[in-house]
Amino acid sequence: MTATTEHPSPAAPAAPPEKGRGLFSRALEALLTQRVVLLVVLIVLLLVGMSILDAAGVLSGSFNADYLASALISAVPLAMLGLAQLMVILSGRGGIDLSVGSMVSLTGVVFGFAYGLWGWSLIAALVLAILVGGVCGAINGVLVAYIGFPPLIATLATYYAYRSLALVVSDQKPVNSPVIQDFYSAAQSVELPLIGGSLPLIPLGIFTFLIPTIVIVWLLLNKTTFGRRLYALGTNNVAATWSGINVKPNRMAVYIASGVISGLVAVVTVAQFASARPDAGTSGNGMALPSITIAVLGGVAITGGIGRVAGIVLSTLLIVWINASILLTLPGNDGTQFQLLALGVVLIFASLLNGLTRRKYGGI
Amino acid sequence: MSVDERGVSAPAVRATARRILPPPVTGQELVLVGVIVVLWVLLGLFTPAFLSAGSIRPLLVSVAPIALIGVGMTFIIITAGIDVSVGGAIMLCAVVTAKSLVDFDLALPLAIALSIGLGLLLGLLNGVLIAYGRVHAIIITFGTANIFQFLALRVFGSSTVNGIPGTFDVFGRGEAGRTFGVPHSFLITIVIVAVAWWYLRHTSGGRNLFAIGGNAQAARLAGIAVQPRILAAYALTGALVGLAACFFIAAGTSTLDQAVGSGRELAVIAAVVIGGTSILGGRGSVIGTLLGAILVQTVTSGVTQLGWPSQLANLFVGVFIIIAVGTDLLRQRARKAS
Amino acid sequence: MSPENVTATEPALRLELQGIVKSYGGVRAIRHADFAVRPGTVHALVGENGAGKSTLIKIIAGAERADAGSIVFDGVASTIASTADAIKLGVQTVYQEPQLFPELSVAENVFVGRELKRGLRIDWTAQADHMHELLGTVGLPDRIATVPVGSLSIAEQQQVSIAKALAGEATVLILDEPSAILTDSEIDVLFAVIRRLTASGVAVIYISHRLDELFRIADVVTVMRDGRTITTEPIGELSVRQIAELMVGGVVSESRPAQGETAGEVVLELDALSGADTFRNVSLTVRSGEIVGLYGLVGSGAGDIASVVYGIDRASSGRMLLSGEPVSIHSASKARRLGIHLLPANRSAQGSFSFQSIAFNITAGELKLLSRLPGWVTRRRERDIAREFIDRLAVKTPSQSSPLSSMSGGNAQKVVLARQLVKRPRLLVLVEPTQGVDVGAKEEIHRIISRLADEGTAVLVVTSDLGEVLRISDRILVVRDGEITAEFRPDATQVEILAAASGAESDPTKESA
Amino acid sequence: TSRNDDSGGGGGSTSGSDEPIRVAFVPKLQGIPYFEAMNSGGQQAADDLGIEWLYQGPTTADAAAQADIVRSFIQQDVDALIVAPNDPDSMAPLLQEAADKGIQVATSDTDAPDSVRQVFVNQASVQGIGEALTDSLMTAMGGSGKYAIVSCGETAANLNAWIDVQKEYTASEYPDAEIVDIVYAGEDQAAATSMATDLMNANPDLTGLVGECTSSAPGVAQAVKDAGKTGSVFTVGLGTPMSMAPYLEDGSSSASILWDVQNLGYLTAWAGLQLAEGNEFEATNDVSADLPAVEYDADTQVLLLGPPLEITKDNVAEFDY
Ligand SMILES: Nc1ncnc2c1ncn2[C@@H]1O[C@H](COP(=O)(O)OP(=O)(O)OP(=O)(O)O)[C@@H](O)[C@H]1O
Ligand SMILES: Nc1ncnc2c1ncn2[C@@H]1O[C@H](COP(=O)(O)OP(=O)(O)OP(=O)(O)O)[C@@H](O)[C@H]1O
Ligand SMILES: [Mg+2]
Ligand SMILES: [Mg+2]
Repeated sequence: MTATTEHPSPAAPAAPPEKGRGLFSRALEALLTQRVVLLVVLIVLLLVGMSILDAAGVLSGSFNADYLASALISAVPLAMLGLAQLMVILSGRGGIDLSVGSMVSLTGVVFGFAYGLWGWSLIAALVLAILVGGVCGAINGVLVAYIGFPPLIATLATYYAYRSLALVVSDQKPVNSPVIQDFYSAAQSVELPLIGGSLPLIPLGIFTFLIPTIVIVWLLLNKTTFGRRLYALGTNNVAATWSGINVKPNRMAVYIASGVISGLVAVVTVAQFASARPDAGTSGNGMALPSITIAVLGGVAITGGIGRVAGIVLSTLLIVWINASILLTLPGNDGTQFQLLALGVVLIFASLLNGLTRRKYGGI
Repeated sequence: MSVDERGVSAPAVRATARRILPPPVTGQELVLVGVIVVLWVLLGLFTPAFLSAGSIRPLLVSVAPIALIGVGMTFIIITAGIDVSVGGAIMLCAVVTAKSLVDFDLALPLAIALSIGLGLLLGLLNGVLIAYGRVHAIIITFGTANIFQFLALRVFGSSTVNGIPGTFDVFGRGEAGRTFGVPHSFLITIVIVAVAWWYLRHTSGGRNLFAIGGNAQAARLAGIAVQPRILAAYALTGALVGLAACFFIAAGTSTLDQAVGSGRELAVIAAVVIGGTSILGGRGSVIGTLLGAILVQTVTSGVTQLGWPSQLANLFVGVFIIIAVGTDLLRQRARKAS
Repeated sequence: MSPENVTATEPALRLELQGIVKSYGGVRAIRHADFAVRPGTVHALVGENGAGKSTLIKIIAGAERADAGSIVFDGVASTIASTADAIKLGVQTVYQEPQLFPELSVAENVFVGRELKRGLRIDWTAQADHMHELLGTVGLPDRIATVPVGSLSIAEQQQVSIAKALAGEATVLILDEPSAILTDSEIDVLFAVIRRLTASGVAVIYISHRLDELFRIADVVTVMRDGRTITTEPIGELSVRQIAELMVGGVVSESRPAQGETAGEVVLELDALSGADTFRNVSLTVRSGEIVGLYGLVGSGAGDIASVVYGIDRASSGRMLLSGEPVSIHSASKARRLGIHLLPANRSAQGSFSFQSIAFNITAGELKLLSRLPGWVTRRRERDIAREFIDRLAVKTPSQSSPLSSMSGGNAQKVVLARQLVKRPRLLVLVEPTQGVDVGAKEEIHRIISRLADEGTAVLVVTSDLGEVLRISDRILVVRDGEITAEFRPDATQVEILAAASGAESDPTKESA
Repeated sequence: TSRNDDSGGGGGSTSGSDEPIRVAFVPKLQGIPYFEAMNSGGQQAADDLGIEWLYQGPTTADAAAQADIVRSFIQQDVDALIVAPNDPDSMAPLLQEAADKGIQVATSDTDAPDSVRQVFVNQASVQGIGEALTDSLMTAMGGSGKYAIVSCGETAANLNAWIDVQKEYTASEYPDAEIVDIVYAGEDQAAATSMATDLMNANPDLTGLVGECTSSAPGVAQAVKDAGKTGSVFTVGLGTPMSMAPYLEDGSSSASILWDVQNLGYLTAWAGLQLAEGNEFEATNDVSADLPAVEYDADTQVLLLGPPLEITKDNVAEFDY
């Protein structure tokens, strides 16, 4: 447990270790006050419930490990952008990044050109994508950290600007070529070496992009001084300054990080779509709002200073699997419509539960 | 401590009275007026017909619903909240109202009442959850946005609403829809903006919204009924969304499809922040919001009328947000420095 | 009023609390409190940090609800469910931390929640009128009315909060450590106000750690310890020392901390340093092992000198030398790299990471020490460091992972001080180090300071607490209107120093602590 | 893992020989009349041919959302899977996956050219649509004049293809006519309307407007009507009959170019059945009473519904979608 950096409320640790309290009541308190625990429980409930329905034979397809695994392909961009939002929101001062979707579109197009048309090597194109994403993020960072724009406004502006640029530079046509077609292999499902035979096929992106990102972000937040500075300035910007933390570069860094992750997601998306779409991150509801939803569902406090990597990972798993489950349960248009309901209800239920019970257990 | 024991001469008092009054218009608003005037002049020069009635009228018609919802959103953002569910709420109000126009051929007042009533209901739902749920507004409204969308899709029933009668034409279609050549939807918006401006500036209810946004804890300790006021702000926005939904139907075709309302939340928020309302709460103005909405619409239709690629419009919207808010920031810096 | 005639004419109780209990999650803030106030009296409430004073008055003010217990107001059993209820009863409160609206003007702040109306409209003229009068009462200039509160000093904000409390009709006025950040002359103004109110029958509840001043204003005193009300006595029956001992439940040593007279080489030298428009050509030196007291009334500019030394603000002219080397410090991080640490004046705004753990708060200033690998942190080291300083500063807490938000003012102050000591500083600047800190903790903090000095740290204490500056300084520099006007040795009298600090107009007939 | 036995015919409930053949269709977007009409056509076919017709579409015209649905149909191990891809490129690999699992794959309405789809059910040739649009607008405009196009999704492959045809065909066949601007309104009627208005203001001598998709077709007509330019500015578009009816009546829209969408749905379901049963397509196929002779081009593997159909105020009443 990282009470040190990550406890949203004085609840668990603040309470003196009373002898009398039974295991149950402490488990209950954890469930009610800690989002990560709640998410784990919800995921378990979902899996159990669906397996029962499956056994009862009311599903239109078998609910098995393969399906869950194949559904993870949409978890990759979601979780990665969720992690980007985690860092940005943690940094406080109303930190938020509405421009991630547009950055995905823009960097995706640039990557498409480099890799698909200019015949760059994958590595070179990847580096370019990271750079472009980093620059887009840096622009957000400068606006927010150095000029003092409220993040929501700065990134709302760049959301409009970047998405428009993506369309302009690509002449609003998906960038495409045989090379990019084959690049789909980077998103395909693969059998793990050694133990693979006994496991379902898992989308490659999980290993090539998601898990590395998870590990790096987790290490950054929990094991590095940067993480500490981040939690510090997210909790109290002034106090951070008086503690000798250079808040501006650190705050800027998280927006750059968000841009870089968006760059990586762009590459993932190009692989998944087997083409570089100038609206990849903005079509439909876009990627920004879902990623923010993932973050808040994962227990990130919108006011900054509170949030955990595990929360992001778990909330992504929950959402992705709920959606997949609904498709097997409800045929026709109902399925996709009820996905909206499920997302809304889960989000509100989880936040309300923790929000209200935090009071009972002595809140912030 | 009674009010009557005056320690000072009357004129001095009146002078202070004027000084402690909040300013009628902010510098931000003046800047916006300037920018808009310049743009209109330029567009007037470089396009064949931007300043013609045939161009300005539709512009005002598209501004009206955004500015109208913007009034509510300004109230909300002043209390340091936000509502990203307005898109979904518009969708739900619009489809329910349009369907009942088609199915029951409702009379105008009934239809308006229905739409506003439904919107109010949705706003109340948001308000209750936010004021009493101890959860940040953006989270709740992300949730309700999805739920409203779901409900709207159920009402649509996998189809569009066809053959909507012209009941709402009075809001701005044809001669019947105008007074002095100005579309009624815009006139209504102007009136509501004016009332909201007066309320925010001159009533304790209005001033308390600023207090809540500035420091909710302190507001509670000062004896302000914080939660009911927050609830009211969301309810108001809901009601305005209901009215705006009528405007959307009025301005639309005889067919209503699922795209109605989608993405409008960002358009409204953009208008509000361009108008100089601080997203951090405690500072804001409805006049600025109206100007912000006009600016955005001017840019988008200006780009098309100039014959530039329409996908450039968003780029300019982004740039204008930066410029508008940037100048605001710089002027505050300057004020702090002096 | 003197205690005698209070006990003589027994007026009915204005407010009576019985068997009050309140806990926050696991923390038992109030175990059992009985408390009764008479109209027209000043009732002092004292106790160590964390004794439960603020919690008790928050319950009276409706800011918190008691878990158990009864409240009787003017003889009627009442439930105070919200601050609105309390205000209806005429309970006006000045909280320990000013509760104001930074974006709004002073005028608006004062009337928030109690606007004067004509019909629906706010009656701006009436407010302006009343405003003028209130500012006069609390001794603030009229022009301040339109200034946004955010741009005022803490002291001014405190005075605005007092004006705010006076704006409504009061039957009970609660003051939670109003004097902590006020200068003596400002306190005199406050006391004048209080006397006027009590004369008109208002009951005043007055919390303070400056025990000496209680004897100037209070009629009755209630002592709290560990969430219990220990005793209630007419002030006349007790001495400062007795009160202090009731508070800590033991014997308080009066001994001045040992002062190492081994002042070494010059660490800090300011040479004709000037701030933007806050202070002018200030020259001073601090030697290693020496404690220099920089005494100035709030607003004198003493605090601004500290901010410049620590790199928060920029100097407009003059030089700053560190061990003889000229340095230009433009950020706190630079200052800390050079070994200059600072304990800020405004704990909650400048010092606390409120909902982060105590361990986090202690180590936040010296992340480098958290691992041998640069840029890395290891939890074990963090735990060790935190434990060491929790012990050294005797911080009262169930666990080092408790959030700072759950601690009382004084304990929080110790945690923020610990942050400055994790790495031994060359120069330690302390701004109001014991503001709002109880006698026990105050002693400990002073002892810690002089131990540091004995170990060779150069210490610069910026304070407006006369007793404190006399008690711990080896040399005392007095700042007035942004200039150093005098230097004293610790054997100087309070009167001399005060005269130098506040110009002629301060009254030399002030009893000393 | 159950991976291996899965390809056999997966979910317990769904396997079993007595079950009817299951043909699944994934539209670009649910809830718009166009695809819902295809759905009812497919349903009709299902009843006639005794197959099970599965229809599920995303709530936004979004490639990723559509992919999730396709994946779930693959998991349901349907017999034939037919898609109207939002993004042809991204659909190709998914169709490959389906084929690998032994599912028969096809496209309808919009093709995924370089994919493993066995057949593309084509409503009308790109050439045919582009030319029909141009011709009917030109008849209204009298063969000359300036016109503009209000398209929808900037990246919609088939809209862009039709626009290209319109450009060339106009240039070659109608030298006196000129396309002055092409704007993109998304799937948003309101945006289409105000952009059309802006176009008329920007080009006072504009005499024609094309609404390239089902949301912009009524949009441009409404704009003309509001501007009171009915009769001086002519519009055509790809609009569904019921949404266009009022505008066709009052003349603000001259014609809507479409095809019998229900028949397209019917043909799609029928094609799915043929694939599932492993039947070859003939050069001309007798599908139903309405579709006596549907042509099949073996080289391109395309089933062609027939020539596009011009909907005017005279025949608009015949359609109930
Ligand atoms: N259910 C899960 N599935 C996949 N990864 C997970 C899951 N739960 C946690 N992780 C990952 O395991 C790592 C540990 O999670 P987390 O960040 O919560 O650590 P922690 O509990 O805070 O430990 P510490 O106290 O060291 O911070 C992270 O990389 C997290 O993303
Ligand atoms: N919001 C809170 N959550 C948890 N514990 C709290 C909270 N507020 C106060 N406490 C605890 O209640 C006890 C009493 O706090 P209180 O502020 O009343 O002390 P105090 O007498 O005012 O101290 P000080 O003189 O330092 O202000 C302390 O132990 C404190 O840690
Ligand atoms: Mg962790
Ligand atoms: Mg206190």
